Amino acid sequence: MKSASNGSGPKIGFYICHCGTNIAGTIDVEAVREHAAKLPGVAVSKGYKYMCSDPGQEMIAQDIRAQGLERLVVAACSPNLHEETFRKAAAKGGLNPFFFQMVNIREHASWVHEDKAAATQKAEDQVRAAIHRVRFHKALEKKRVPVHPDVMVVGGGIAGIHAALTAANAGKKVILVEREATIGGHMALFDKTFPTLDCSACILTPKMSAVKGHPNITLWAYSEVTKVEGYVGNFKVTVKRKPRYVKEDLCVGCDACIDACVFKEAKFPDEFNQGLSKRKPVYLSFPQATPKVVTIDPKTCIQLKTGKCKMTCAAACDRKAIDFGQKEESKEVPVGAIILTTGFDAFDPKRHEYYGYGRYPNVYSALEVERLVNASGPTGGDVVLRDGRRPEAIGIIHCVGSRDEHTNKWCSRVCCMYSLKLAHLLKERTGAQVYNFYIDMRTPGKTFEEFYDRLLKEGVQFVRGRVAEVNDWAMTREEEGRLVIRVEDTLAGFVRRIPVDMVVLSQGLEARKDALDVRRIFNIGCGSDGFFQERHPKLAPVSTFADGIFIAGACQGPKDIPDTVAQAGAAAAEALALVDAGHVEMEPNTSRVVEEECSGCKSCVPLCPYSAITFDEAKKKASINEILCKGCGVCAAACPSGSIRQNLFEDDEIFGEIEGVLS
Amino acid sequence: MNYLYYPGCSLKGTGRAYDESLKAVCRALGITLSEVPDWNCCGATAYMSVEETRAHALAARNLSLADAAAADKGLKRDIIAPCSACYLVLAKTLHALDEQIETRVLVERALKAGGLDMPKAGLQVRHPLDVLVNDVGLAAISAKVKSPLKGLKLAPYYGCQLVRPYAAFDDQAHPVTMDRLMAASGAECVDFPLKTRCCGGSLTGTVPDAGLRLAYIILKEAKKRGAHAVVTVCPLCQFNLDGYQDKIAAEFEEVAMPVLYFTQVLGLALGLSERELGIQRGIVPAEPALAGRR
Amino acid sequence: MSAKPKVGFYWCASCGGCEEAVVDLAEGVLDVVAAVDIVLWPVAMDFKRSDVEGMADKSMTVCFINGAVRTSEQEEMVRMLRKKAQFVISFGSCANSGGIPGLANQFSKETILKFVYEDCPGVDNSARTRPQTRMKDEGDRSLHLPVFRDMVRSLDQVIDVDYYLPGCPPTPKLIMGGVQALLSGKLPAKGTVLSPDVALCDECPRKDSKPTDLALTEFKRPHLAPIDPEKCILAQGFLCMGPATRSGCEALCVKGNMPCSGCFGPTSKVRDQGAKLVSCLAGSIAAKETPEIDKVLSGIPDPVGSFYRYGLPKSMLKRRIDN
Amino acid sequence: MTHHDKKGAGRFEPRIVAFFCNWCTYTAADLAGVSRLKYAPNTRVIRVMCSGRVDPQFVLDAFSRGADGVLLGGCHPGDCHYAEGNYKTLRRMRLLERMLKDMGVSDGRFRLEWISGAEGEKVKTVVNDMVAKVRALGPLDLPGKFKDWDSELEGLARSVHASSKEAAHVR
Repeated sequence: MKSASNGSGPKIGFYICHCGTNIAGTIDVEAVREHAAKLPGVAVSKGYKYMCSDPGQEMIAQDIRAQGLERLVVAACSPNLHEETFRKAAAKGGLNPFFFQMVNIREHASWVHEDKAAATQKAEDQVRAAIHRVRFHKALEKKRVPVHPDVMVVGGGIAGIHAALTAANAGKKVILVEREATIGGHMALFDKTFPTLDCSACILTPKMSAVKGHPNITLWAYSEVTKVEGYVGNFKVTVKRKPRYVKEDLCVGCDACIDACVFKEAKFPDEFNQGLSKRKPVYLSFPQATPKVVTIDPKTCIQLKTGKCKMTCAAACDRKAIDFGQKEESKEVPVGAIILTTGFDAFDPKRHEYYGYGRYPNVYSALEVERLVNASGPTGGDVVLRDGRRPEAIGIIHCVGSRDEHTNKWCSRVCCMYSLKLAHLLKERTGAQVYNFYIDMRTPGKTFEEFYDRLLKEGVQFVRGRVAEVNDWAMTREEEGRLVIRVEDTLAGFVRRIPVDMVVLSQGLEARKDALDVRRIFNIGCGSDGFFQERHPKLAPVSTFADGIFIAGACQGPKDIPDTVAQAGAAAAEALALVDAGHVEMEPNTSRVVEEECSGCKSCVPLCPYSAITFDEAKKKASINEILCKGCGVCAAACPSGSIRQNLFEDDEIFGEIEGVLS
Repeated sequence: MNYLYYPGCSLKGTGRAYDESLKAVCRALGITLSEVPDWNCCGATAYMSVEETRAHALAARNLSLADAAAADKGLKRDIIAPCSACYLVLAKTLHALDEQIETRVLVERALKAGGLDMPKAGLQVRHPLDVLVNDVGLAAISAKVKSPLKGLKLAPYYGCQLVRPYAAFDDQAHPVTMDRLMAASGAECVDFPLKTRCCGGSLTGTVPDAGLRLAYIILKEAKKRGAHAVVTVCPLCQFNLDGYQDKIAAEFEEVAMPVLYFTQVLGLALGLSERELGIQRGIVPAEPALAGRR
Repeated sequence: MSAKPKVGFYWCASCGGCEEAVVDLAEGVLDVVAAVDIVLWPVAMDFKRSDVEGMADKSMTVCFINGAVRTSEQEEMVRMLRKKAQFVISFGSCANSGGIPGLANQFSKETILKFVYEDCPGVDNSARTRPQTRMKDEGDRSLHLPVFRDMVRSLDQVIDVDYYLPGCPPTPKLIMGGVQALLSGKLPAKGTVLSPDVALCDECPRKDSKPTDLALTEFKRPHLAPIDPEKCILAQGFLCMGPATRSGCEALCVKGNMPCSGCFGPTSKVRDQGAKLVSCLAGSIAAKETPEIDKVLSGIPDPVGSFYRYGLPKSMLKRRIDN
Repeated sequence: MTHHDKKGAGRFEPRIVAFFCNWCTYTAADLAGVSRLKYAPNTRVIRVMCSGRVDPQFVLDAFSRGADGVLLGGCHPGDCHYAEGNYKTLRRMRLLERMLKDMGVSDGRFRLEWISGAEGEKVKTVVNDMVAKVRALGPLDLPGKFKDWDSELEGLARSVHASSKEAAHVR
């Protein structure tokens, strides 16, 4: 398999991966190998079934040593997957890891083309480009930069709580930032959790108080991240702390101010109870709110709106905690790693007009029902409809805003199970006839199917079919005054009209409405579904394309509590691995100014988004701070005299690639 | 604002009141309609299921003429088709020409034989409801309302073809555009779950038992919900619901429910006369329901 | 025969300014003349083609050739001179990269001839006569005219060149520098441009007045607005090619309160001066949205003429492609 | 790279050099691969960290070396991994496009597209669309044109060469 080096310049080793049949099935790997063997400078040209395997890497390392290879080119999968692997193989053989270039012939060729000849041609062209380019490579070193040991967690739902506690228990200082007045997230709304039916509050609230009491955790609730600067290991995060108009360190959440509020009756929709009850302008979201500090809502408080209130609340506070003069604060903190656990938004069922949510009072969203069946909810767990009646028949409609071309295409993963849970609770509380309308039952978790089986035995009705509409048009006497669910029962094979008193819409999960803004702040990506994009769906599920920023929970995609907690643990472990290492190695693709060539024209200076380029007034030349440079290369492209070089992307290297690909 | 206008056969016959009221409303709102010269039958609902390609060619002739007229007179390339059947058929042909290469080739050949060009990309078929709400805008219309129809309760009835299958400007199952337009006219729309249910279509002619029953269901429900009149966007719906009420009375019960075009209601609110709007053409007289509401 | 080095000067498609530049050496020219034998200088002395043909190969020490190559005569002469000379110095912008004549590469040969002999206002040629390469008069004598080639070429696109003297024209200082290097035998690497390999801003007297962030909102043209004689010209919104142009002229134009128009060509690290100017200038404007960007850029009415004023034949595309 | 006509009587297969930014478009192309989308095999991808690294010289060089089209893919405006590198790309490329037009390179041979890391599907549609459009324009073949243009020099090169025994410097 060896061919003599046929040309001057550095000795190049070329390797092509078959990737089983992933590459070899579409690309004639032998032809590519032969083509490469004939190119100038190529001393070794070999193929192997799995280049990334140990034997594959070992082969490279041995060849480097035995043949004195000076450059390495591997044609395999995406460099985003295995560039690091082969750099290490090069280093193992004693070669500077940056004397290496990777060619992507799997994601960019064998997987996307069917015409074998054309795919092979493409592979040969791209291989030639890399071989041309690699000759210009220079030996480089990764810089080591110390890492700040603190960790920030953004989002205080169950994912954020678990991640924060895990990192804090490992001895790290953690800052937990939560947008709402209290941590707890969606889980705090639930009565029971599927499939074990354990009480949500019973398992969540101890963790919430553990956060509050943990010496290593700083909890910033009612706060939002507004800016993230820096880079892996050395972020500088700006957090906006919204005014609660209550001094957090003085308030004990005693409710005296709430009782004393000039509004004798609660008048404003209570967000925590999904608007099913009312609250006052000064409020505590729920009894276990953490931190247990009241909040004054500036939109409804008379004093904050008009400045003309008797301020009975302030008078009632013996700790003098109420402070109407409180201002928004901005804090800047350095951290080494960031974990994003910002959760999800429930699908707004108003978007499905034909289910009548918002038009018919007895059509409920699932989140409303979670509060309605909750012992600490607006009715104390008593299922009373908006019109005061108790339901005798209840229809639960699955997949509202899920698996739907018009809204969200994905399965929201949790709705089947929470619908079963709600069916169980509603039947238990009301004795009503409960129908579940489903497209497919998806119960693939531990003991989930058993729970479904239990519901079937409990006498809950299951109708397979996507509900066409819900309306109040009665065709028979039985339907008078009720809601009618019209559905094609696909198992029975006919269209049914089922009159019920209450409809529950099992809303799907979607990305937060501001996910796009948030991801810009953190410089990570979103998938086409709007959820945060993980670095790799299988191998890096909690990492992102921004090093040092991790994601966990439903902000990455719909998932249930067990999966969320598992991911949060994983994200915490990744963050710990990063900060515990004490330093990070930076990709050396930074730019530099060749001083003697620089005319000092300053064209590059304003282009750098990281202010890494400064103009040295003494030398009258530009200079680049390597630590601040993130390696985009925009300055190198702009330098009108060609005096800026970007490592790994030098002009000669790219021109070499262009020449190679077209020669 | 100027648009191409494709009236179709109904508006020249049974639906004359729709033609009169639409033109009157457009005049009042400063919209110019230029009738497509030498237009022909759209093919209606039946032809497409009998001979699809020829039906497309038939409809494409209208599109071609419209496009040529637009180019000639420098008009906006939007065709207003008030009849739901015309609207759907023309839109379907536009889609077919865009998406089905075989149809495109055959239709192009047919047009060429007739000395016509293919309609160019960007030509649109629009329903007047869409144009009024989305181009003119509710705010502009509200500003021109002279006599709001206070206390007039309407059952908004959209029929089937306006929003299905394309749903170009409203929800397929629960459209609301007309509800909003009627609200802008000062009238009140009752919650009407049957707004897209079948009016009987051509069954009133072919299988009268079935057709009349379907029309009756709609009328009865409108009455039950307290509507003074049904308001519609389609000449066939209007005809079925309005024209057979004597038979419905004989077969089921007396409903006495006037059936108006949305353009007539809007015209009244804009201060136009009943005569201009063809109110008198209704078989079930609408005048009693309208009396004192302006 | 003296042992003094033999020197030749020749011109192709050029304005004659380069010849003037030699004369501009002033007293310096006497030193040169004293040090060398001028064996060819058609602009100043009477030399015939046959004189060149008669020279032995490599008998000339050095030949300075200015002007771009457009006609067959120019091509033939430079090919011959290449053989007769040990060193060929490409002299001035036109020889180096096509210069102003090179802008003709934006048009086809037919377009040019048609304009010059038919369409140009002031031409009276109702017979549409065009010059022919060969004709006979009544006396049966034949007259040859050179062929007008399809495009303009730089000297090094026709023959091998040893060194380049940049500029339109090269400055006396640079010429003297080049001559002295040759006479002293202290020669740089072949292919070197005999001028500092750093951009003009380096020696620009207004360098300090250039702000770090230009954030230009418009481009102005020098004949339409006054230029502040103190401040960086680019910062005032006038197209100045200084950042992408090799230095060595000592900022002559800037000192005359005119922007640099790029005659020295790019530095050695740049392969296409125009492309680099596009990259650098576009980076200096403030706009972010396409319409705004286009509005600012509309202040550059002729990008090709501006960015390739002296170098279209040497650009990567070489001439307008009609595809 | 084999030339388009190497396949014999087959249709013209354009050669498109694609500069993809690592964070968005390159990742999107990876995603297209993972999703096994199928698209035209005519692009040759050159990876850069940011579309802002793409020097207009690269685009011209690609054309001059035989590309029939050049595609530049970056992150959507506002989404650049490097804050705003793509705005710089946009400005440069607007000016470059004008210059290309003046130089007679047809519209459609150079294309700038914003393709986010999630838009694997867009890689497919953009590549297919561009290949179809460039195919319709036909080959650009600058290396071939350069050769044709220089054919007018062959006569004198030969005759002057022949006039001497010694011709070391003549091209």
